[in-house]
Amino acid sequence: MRIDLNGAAIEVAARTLAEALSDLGYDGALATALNGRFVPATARTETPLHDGDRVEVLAPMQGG
Amino acid sequence: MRIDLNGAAIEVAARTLAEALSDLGYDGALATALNGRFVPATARTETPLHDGDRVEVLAPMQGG
Amino acid sequence: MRIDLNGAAIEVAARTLAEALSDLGYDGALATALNGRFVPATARTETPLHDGDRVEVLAPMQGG
Amino acid sequence: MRIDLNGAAIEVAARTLAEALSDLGYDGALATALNGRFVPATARTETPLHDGDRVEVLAPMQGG
Amino acid sequence: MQLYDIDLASRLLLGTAQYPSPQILTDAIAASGCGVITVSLRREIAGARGANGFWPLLQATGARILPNTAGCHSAREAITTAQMAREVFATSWIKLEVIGNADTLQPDPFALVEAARVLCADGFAVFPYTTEDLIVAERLLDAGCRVLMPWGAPIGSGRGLRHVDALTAMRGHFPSVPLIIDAGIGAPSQAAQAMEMGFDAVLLNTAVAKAGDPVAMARAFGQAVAAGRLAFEAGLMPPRDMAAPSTPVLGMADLGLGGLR
Amino acid sequence: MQLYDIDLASRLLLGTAQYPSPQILTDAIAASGCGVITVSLRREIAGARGANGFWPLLQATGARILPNTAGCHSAREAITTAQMAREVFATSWIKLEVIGNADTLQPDPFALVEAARVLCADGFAVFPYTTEDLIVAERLLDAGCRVLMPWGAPIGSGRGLRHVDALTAMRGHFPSVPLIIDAGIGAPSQAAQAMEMGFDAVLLNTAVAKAGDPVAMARAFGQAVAAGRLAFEAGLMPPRDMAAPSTPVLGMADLGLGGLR
Amino acid sequence: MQLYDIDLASRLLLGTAQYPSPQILTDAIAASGCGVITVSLRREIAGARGANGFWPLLQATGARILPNTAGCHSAREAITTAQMAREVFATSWIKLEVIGNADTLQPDPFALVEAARVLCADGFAVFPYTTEDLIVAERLLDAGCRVLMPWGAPIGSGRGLRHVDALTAMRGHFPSVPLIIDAGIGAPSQAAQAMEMGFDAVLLNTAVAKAGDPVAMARAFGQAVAAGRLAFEAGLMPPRDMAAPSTPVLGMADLGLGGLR
Amino acid sequence: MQLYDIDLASRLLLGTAQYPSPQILTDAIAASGCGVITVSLRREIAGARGANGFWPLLQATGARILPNTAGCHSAREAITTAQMAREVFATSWIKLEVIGNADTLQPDPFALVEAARVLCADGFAVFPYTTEDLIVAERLLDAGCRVLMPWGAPIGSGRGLRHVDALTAMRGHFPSVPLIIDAGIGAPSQAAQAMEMGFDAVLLNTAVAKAGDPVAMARAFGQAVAAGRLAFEAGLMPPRDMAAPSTPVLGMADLGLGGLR
Repeated sequence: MRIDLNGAAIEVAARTLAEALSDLGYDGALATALNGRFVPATARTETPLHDGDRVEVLAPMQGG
Repeated sequence: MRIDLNGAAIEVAARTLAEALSDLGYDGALATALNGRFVPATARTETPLHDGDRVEVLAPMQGG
Repeated sequence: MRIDLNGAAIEVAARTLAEALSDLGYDGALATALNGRFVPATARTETPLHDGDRVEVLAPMQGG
Repeated sequence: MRIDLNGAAIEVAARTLAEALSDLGYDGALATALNGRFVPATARTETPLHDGDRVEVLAPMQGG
Repeated sequence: MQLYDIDLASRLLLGTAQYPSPQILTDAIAASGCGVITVSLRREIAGARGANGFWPLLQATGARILPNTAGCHSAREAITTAQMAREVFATSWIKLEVIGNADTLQPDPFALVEAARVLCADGFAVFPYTTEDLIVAERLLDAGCRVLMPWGAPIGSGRGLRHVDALTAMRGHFPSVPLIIDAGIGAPSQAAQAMEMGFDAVLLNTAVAKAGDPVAMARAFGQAVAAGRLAFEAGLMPPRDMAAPSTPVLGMADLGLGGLR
Repeated sequence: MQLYDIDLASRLLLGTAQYPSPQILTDAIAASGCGVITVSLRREIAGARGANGFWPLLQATGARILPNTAGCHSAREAITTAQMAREVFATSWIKLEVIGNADTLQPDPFALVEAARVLCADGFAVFPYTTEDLIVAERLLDAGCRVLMPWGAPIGSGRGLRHVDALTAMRGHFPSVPLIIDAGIGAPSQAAQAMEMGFDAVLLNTAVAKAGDPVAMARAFGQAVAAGRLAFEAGLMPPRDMAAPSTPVLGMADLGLGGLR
Repeated sequence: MQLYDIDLASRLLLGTAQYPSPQILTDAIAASGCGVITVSLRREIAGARGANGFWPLLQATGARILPNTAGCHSAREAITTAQMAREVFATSWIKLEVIGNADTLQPDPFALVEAARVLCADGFAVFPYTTEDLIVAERLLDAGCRVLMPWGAPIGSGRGLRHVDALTAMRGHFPSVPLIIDAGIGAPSQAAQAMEMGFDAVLLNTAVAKAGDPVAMARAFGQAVAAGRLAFEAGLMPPRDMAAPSTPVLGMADLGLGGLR
Repeated sequence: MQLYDIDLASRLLLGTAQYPSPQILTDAIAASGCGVITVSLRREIAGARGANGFWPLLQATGARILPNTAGCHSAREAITTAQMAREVFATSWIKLEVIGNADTLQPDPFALVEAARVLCADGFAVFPYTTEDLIVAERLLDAGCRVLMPWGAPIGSGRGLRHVDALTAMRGHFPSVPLIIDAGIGAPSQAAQAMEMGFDAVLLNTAVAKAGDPVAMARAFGQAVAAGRLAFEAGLMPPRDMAAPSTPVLGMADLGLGGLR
């Protein structure tokens, strides 16, 4: 199915957010949001993905 | 009955706002409010007064 | 002889400042200085010129 | 004779500035002026006093 | 200048409070040439004549009336006051003042926007007294206001334009909204400055009423506002960091001691 | 206003340089209402007509002529230029400018005082362009000057009154000497401010000549100078740190939710 | 200084963006002596190492982490960003930034208060980036904020404290609320001024990161903040309008030409 | 920093007058880290010990002595005072102060230059207290001065740098002359600002002596002067008119309601 990952449309096979992250090779300090809502790390495995979902994967950055 | 007129408690016999104004000798350019709500001049005769009502009678004043 | 007129070296035959001005076609509202000193209009005819003299001829201008 | 010492008129017997200072019990870090002119310490013994002389005796002070 | 589709000849709006006498007040209004005057509502003692004597006096000036909600500290109070003013003064114009702080008399942006929304929906032509905050200004426009009145400085302080850069940004951000500097103006030069910055008008009171000679001061403000606007339209020279000779240097005489000799 | 025993109706003095055209210059002079215009002397090319055409034009304005010594960098040059100007312009008035620094065009206080002494002794009515330095000012008065012209900001910078506190001190220190703000004025509001501070007059050039519409700007300056003077005479309110309600609080309605009930 | 019950030795908070290199960043943090650094969240490219390399670097500094919601333009975005930051950075501290205008980067007071209410209720320790508006400040305190961060000037402008009088009023109005000047500080002297005014701390980034030598500038800011606080506690002399001799006049010599003779 | 070929570690010069006690004075000198202290001469009562007790105290501080001619109103007085000071304090250094106005305590440029010429010729190392006037400054350099001390504001006023633009021009005009801001500094932030502008040092007295805690304030000034110099050397960011995000916008999350769905 197609989802929007960090603003780019991609094709994923994963059924949950957790699967998608591991399929995509994400690891380390990350925070996730689905369709504009925060998804805690602990909830990723129970968070199903649907076609057209908007996923944000964020990591620590410099900030002012 | 006792009402609060412009911040001062007074005794009135009047049953309506209109009566109260005329009993008290008000005339000229005036605007009235009852318990914090505006009462148009046209509505004063149909506006009954109750014990403890808070009446404001305002007139034009200098302003900045 | 050679004199310096308003910053430019020129050859003049005139013997006095007054002659020089008329030879050069000056007229109208003018003020003159010779070698940095003011020469009144009335004194121009009695003001001899010498080789190397520095003559300024000034006229009214816009000013701030 | 009468001299003016630091703005006050006083009577002194001393003939020189040096004598006057010692008569008056001055010592320590001092600078002297006579009638508005500086008198070096080395010159005090040769500096005669005359009636009406104006003597300044100054010492170190706080300053900004 | 147009405010809520009304053409006005003068860009000065004048308050009517604190004058030494009614005569001086009316003379000052006339001398200022202003086309709009602000008024308010206050408690009327039964049978009193004072206020009802004051009102005809102002009507006689021919100036347009802009009632205010001065002293209101909540949206509710301001709304009711506006409704009462509309009836008494027979105008839908209202200077919306909702005070948020008793010391600075600064507006409460939250209550101000709330009251503006209600009043605009109710058909009022709202003149909101606000700060230079751009976001508050946008909310007021969203609420239906078609004029904004940013403060120059705290009411009655006479300190002029405290935040020139922020006001400049506000003017630039709302090029087509009538912006009136309200409050804080203490001297004609400050009123002229506001007009030179491109503000559409100036509203003031204390600086005239508390002047040594209020009538003369009113005239001075009228002239200064006109001068400032004229300068804005004429196009001011840009300030320069360095000096530049006004008198042309070209053709300067050499009167020094140099020369051929 | 009196300058060297001459009564002047306007407190604006206007420079004549840098205008787009002679017509605009004369129109600007008329629009400004100024009673004094400044001029200078420059080298005349033999047989030229330009300058001699310019001179009658200015004479026709009816304004009083104040020649300057613009561009002079020594007392000697300034003195000779003044003498030449007196003959050509047939006036003993001279705006004494002795430039000490080419970047800031600021006056050289030493050469200025020296030239002022010579010229005053020679019967000139000297208008010295100076700084806000009180001691230099006192020397100029000792030299015989009866008018002082402190700068507002560097010539042509249009930055207004840079050192308001020092200029305020100067005004206070010389209460009875005519003080004219010369140089640096860029906007009518700045001219009005100078007048409100009690200065006797303002002299400017670039701000008008370089305006988008010099004639309109000249009018604006005329109005602003008049407004500022009027305000000074009327007595300005003193600025306050705290806010103070212009609309009386006495008799405020209570439209809240309190009350007897 | 205590912020949300945490004792901090330094009154300087430092941003971590825009440094020439990670090494310079960590050196600057050390040189500044700051105890709090701000960070943010950004999109992570799958498999990237950059960011995850950056994070341990900051953890190693030992400074307390203050994540921000920089760039958020709505309460909703800011709230979600704060929740994500809390998980990643393992802290309930959040610098709440809700931008209302893209040009001035000024906060949206309405969205800011809304987001603050939600986040405070959710257990966050909110550090709101706000203006000097007292009423907005009161709403933020009502929402549960125990620290306020008024701007000095627009973010990254380096213009220092633009509205000194308004900030002074804010300090006076909230004597016991920790107030941190956030944004606009461009020079150590400006940071010292804020501290002298009694503000509790200063947060800055660009002035250090964009300095010619960021590490030296970080040290300078650390010293200036300490100096300003020390001066505030020591009690500054009040400014005087008139001059007053520092050297005592008493006992002045008379070296003039006067005297008995 | 080198002043008249003497290397100095600290860029702060401190006055010794007006302290609550000798102990506080010496503690303040130590806390400030200053390397130069100013002193003066006053009339000595015969047999008095006060002054002669004060002098060893200062000698013990190890700071270099800079005697002043405070209170002198003529070149003659200043010259004699300088000669007396040279003998007593055994130094050719002299802070040359010739007061021209009793209210503003501003220098008399004419007498100042005259005295400077005589003293420089007599072998003194002259530190002239002057204004920001460039031409006066040039005359002082011509007279032989190798250091200049422009005022920040009137002595003892504590108003900081009144004429920042003129002082900036002065710094730019004399890039290689040691310039020390003398007088008017009231707060460490102002001292830091002077150093950030590139001035070589700061001389102050009242701001420390009249502080609530002079010793702590002396320390604060020492830190602020060091911080300001460090910032000057590190290179300050240029102020910007517009805001610029410190946190990179690149990679911003989209947490709004948009998206594919």
